[in-house]
Amino acid sequence: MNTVLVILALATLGTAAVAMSLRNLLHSVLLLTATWAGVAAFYLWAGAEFVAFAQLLVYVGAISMAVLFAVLLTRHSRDDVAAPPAARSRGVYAAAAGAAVAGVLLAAVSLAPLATAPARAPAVSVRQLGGELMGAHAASLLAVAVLLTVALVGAVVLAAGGPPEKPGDTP
Amino acid sequence: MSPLQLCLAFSSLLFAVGLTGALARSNSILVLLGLELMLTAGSVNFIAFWRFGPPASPATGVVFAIFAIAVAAAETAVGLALVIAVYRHQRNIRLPEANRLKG
Amino acid sequence: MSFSLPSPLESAPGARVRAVRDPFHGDLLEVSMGPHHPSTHGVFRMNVTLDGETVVKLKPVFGYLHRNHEKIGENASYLGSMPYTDRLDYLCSMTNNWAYALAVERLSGQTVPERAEYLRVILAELTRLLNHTCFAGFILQDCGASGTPLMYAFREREKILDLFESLSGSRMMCNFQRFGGCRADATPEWLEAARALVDGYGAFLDEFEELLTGNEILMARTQGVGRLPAKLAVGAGITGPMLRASGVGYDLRKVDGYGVYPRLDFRVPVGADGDTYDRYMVRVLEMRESIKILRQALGTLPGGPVMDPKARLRGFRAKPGEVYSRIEGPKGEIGFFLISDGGPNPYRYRVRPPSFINLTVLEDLCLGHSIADTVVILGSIDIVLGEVDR
Amino acid sequence: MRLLATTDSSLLERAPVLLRDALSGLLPPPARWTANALIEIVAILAVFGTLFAFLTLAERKILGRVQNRPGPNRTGWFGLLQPFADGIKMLTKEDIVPHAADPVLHYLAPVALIAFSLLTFSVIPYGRDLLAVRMDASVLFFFAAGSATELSVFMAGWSSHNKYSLFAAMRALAQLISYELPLLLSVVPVVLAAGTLSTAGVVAAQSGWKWGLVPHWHVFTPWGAAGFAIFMVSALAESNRSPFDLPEAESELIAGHLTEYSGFKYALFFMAEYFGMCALSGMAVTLFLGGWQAPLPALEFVPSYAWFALKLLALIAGFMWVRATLPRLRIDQLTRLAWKFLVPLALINLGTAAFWSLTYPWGGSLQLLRWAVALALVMGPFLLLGRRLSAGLGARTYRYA
Repeated sequence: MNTVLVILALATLGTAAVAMSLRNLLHSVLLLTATWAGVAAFYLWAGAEFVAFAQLLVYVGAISMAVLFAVLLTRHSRDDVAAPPAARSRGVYAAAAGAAVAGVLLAAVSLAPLATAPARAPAVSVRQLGGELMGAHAASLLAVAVLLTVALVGAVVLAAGGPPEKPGDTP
Repeated sequence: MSPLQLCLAFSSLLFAVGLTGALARSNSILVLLGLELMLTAGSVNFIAFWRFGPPASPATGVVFAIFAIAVAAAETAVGLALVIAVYRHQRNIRLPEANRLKG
Repeated sequence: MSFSLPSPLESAPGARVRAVRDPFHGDLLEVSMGPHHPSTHGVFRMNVTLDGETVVKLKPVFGYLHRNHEKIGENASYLGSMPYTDRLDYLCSMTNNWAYALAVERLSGQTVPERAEYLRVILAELTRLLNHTCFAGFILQDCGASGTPLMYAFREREKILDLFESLSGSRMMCNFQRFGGCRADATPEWLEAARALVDGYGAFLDEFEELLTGNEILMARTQGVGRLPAKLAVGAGITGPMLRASGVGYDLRKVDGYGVYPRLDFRVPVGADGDTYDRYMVRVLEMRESIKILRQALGTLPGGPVMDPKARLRGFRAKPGEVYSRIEGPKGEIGFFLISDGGPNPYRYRVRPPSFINLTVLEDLCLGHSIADTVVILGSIDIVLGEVDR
Repeated sequence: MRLLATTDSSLLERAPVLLRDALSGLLPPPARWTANALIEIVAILAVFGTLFAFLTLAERKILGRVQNRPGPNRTGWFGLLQPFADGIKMLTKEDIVPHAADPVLHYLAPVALIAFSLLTFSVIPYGRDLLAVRMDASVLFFFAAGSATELSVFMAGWSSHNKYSLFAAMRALAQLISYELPLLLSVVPVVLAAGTLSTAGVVAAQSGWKWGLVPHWHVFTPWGAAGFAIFMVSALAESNRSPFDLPEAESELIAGHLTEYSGFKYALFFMAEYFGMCALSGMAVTLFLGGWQAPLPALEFVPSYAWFALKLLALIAGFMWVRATLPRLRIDQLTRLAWKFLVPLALINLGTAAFWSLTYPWGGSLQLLRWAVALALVMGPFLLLGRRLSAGLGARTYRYA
């Protein structure tokens, strides 16, 4: 069981790390899509079927598309998808910071007295989940719904609200 | 290592990769994607504790993960809109040059 | 502080480009559509500058099919040019023949027997049916209706081509008209077949129109797309159905009254908006008028010879002088300008091809529309590259 | 996976499962689970592979008949060997990769496309006992896997380094973002009514007959009919079929994202298009047309998978008919149709479905009221939004000079 997890984790981390260091922005995005798919596979492995499919639908189906759209909209020419790495010193600092955080977190994880795993995954059907969402978590569901709506409207306003156009400028 | 610790190690490393990417790159889309990875690492934790942690309500972890995904989606939408807005103003999306608050 | 992008096109001298701005005003992309593109109706190229999918500049490039037609006409005998005119607009060889024959007849003051005049009208109207049927099929194909209307149209076209073949021996390159009449006479069987075709054509048109004319997608694709204002149309010398779609009721069959058209009863449909839909509908309505003309002409076809007995074809020499003669071809005014110095071949031979002149407004029609509209607009102009490039 | 043949059904009904069990029974028990899974995968690949081959032929034949021509008829009887001839041709053609192309993405695009479109086949119940993967959230899985296919179209369009392909890539993205929403929203009422996200559960919810005559299929309710229509229109767009075939619009973009593909990679794209069409039609059958259920109680002796196949083929024939008839939309009209027409309709339809399930206990004359209100809720917005959508369009009258 752990072998599957390790393989999944390594594949996911590998794609993420490579994606973060590539020069070609489009390749980065597509590789990150693979990362997200890997995380979805992890959810599936953990038995959270619904979350896995939601992750797939939202990240692979929607967010990757939006990011690709943004990449295509923000370039000067056809071939302008290169994202040159920043200054070397910045990369070194970033790597150091990342390594430090990773070290602290890994140390904490390995030293923490964590409860042992239950024998089987807590079975949760979609029906139960729906009941939970509409019952105990109804308020947060509403809050998330409002947040999503506001974010969507805000995104449209931000992206589409260009400078005021001179009359007669448009055909 | 127990499976829970493995999962947590996985999420920590994912978080670190996202952090490194977000700090190292100057392209705002890549920075945004780094943040996204860090958020994903957070929801990996939710699922890990739900699966292997001390038993609580059976659906709590899943519900939290779903909320996290929804919030991440909202964050990306707004972030990308910002990227496009910045691009329209200064014709590139390099972060060091987007240091003015004035249009 | 407002921010605006300097467009390279706005500052270009003489640029008549309307600035098309969308919120995601990106960089311009140049696409060379053609010469090998499925919808350029031959070897034609459009250098399109696009902002997103919106056309901000369009430069037609042609000449890939240039065959030196006019220079050949100056070196060939008067009769020798006749088969060349077939190749101008290879869908409408009969009207090309007629326009050329008429020019030479006027130059030399020849007359044409009554029966030949009627036969010419019959063949010209059949050609109009043929051309407009193909047009209707092609433009729906350009709109993306995958082949069905085109195949329907081609079925009818074959029937007309069969008639041409049995009369002239060739389906498309008819080479049928001569100075002073027609090369051959129509047999009673041929006339019977023509009547049968004309009787059935109305039903075909009904079927064809039922297929797509009332379709909302077609209307959405064509209405308001590629509007040609009447003023621009007249100013650019646009003729034919394209001009009439813009609301100008100008038809040489009425204006010049050549042949026996004054004796026939028909109407000239006129559009109002001058958009692609009007250009399509005007042609469909013209087909219905052509059917009326054909019925009358086939009903009142007089007897007699089809060739002026005094006419001389071999060794023909025209009197010195010059002439411009034109007829209403299916695509517009097809005219021939000839200068004769009394020799066996014209001193100057010049064609006024309708598709070429109609094509000049392509950019004006396409600006501000999307790349998908460009294809439909080009289709609605109805060009044949043989005529454009000559 | 853990399929058990129900004992009360006919031998013909149980035949596929029995055959599988007989085959895997030859192996030792620990290997049986894997063997069963493999047999199911091979069966799906074989059935849909063959179906694909003959659907291409059927499409060409149907298009041919609609267009007054015979269609392929030279290879074998009635052209029945045409798909194999095409296959050999495709396999032997040179595989061209443009010099400037992004070779990795160019190679990956068809592979990813075919992989994702095959994934969707795993959750469709083909018959009473025929369902490869039983999952609680299989409807969600179907759309999650299906949404990734457009990513491959983008990859293909981008990597080809061709301007037409790039347009196709952008169009594919815009199309996906626009039509994913109505597609999913049209499914929500079904989930609401069936109370489950599993495909098997949705089919089970549609079992039975009213007065022993009218099946309880979702399509026979007002919201179901509307949902079915929205689903099918969105499915046309999702599978890039005419009149929504903008990414490969041949009269505008040559072949769009396929322009720079040849040989077997092209064949894979072609295959994926048909797989997508099959999968979406299969899902429509499952969600709205009662899945594998027979239309009349008296017809239940026919095996359930035959009913499924029949409905599937009918829907695919509909796809082909539409392709033979309609002109293509423009990209702005396409997105407008989605955002201003289908999405609002789908949202209202959700309300209609909620009303329908809330008024479930109404009986007698109230039943008539229920139908009237539901029909008004479906037809009213349809007419109003439709009128707004086609504002300014209409037949014209012409004057004569």
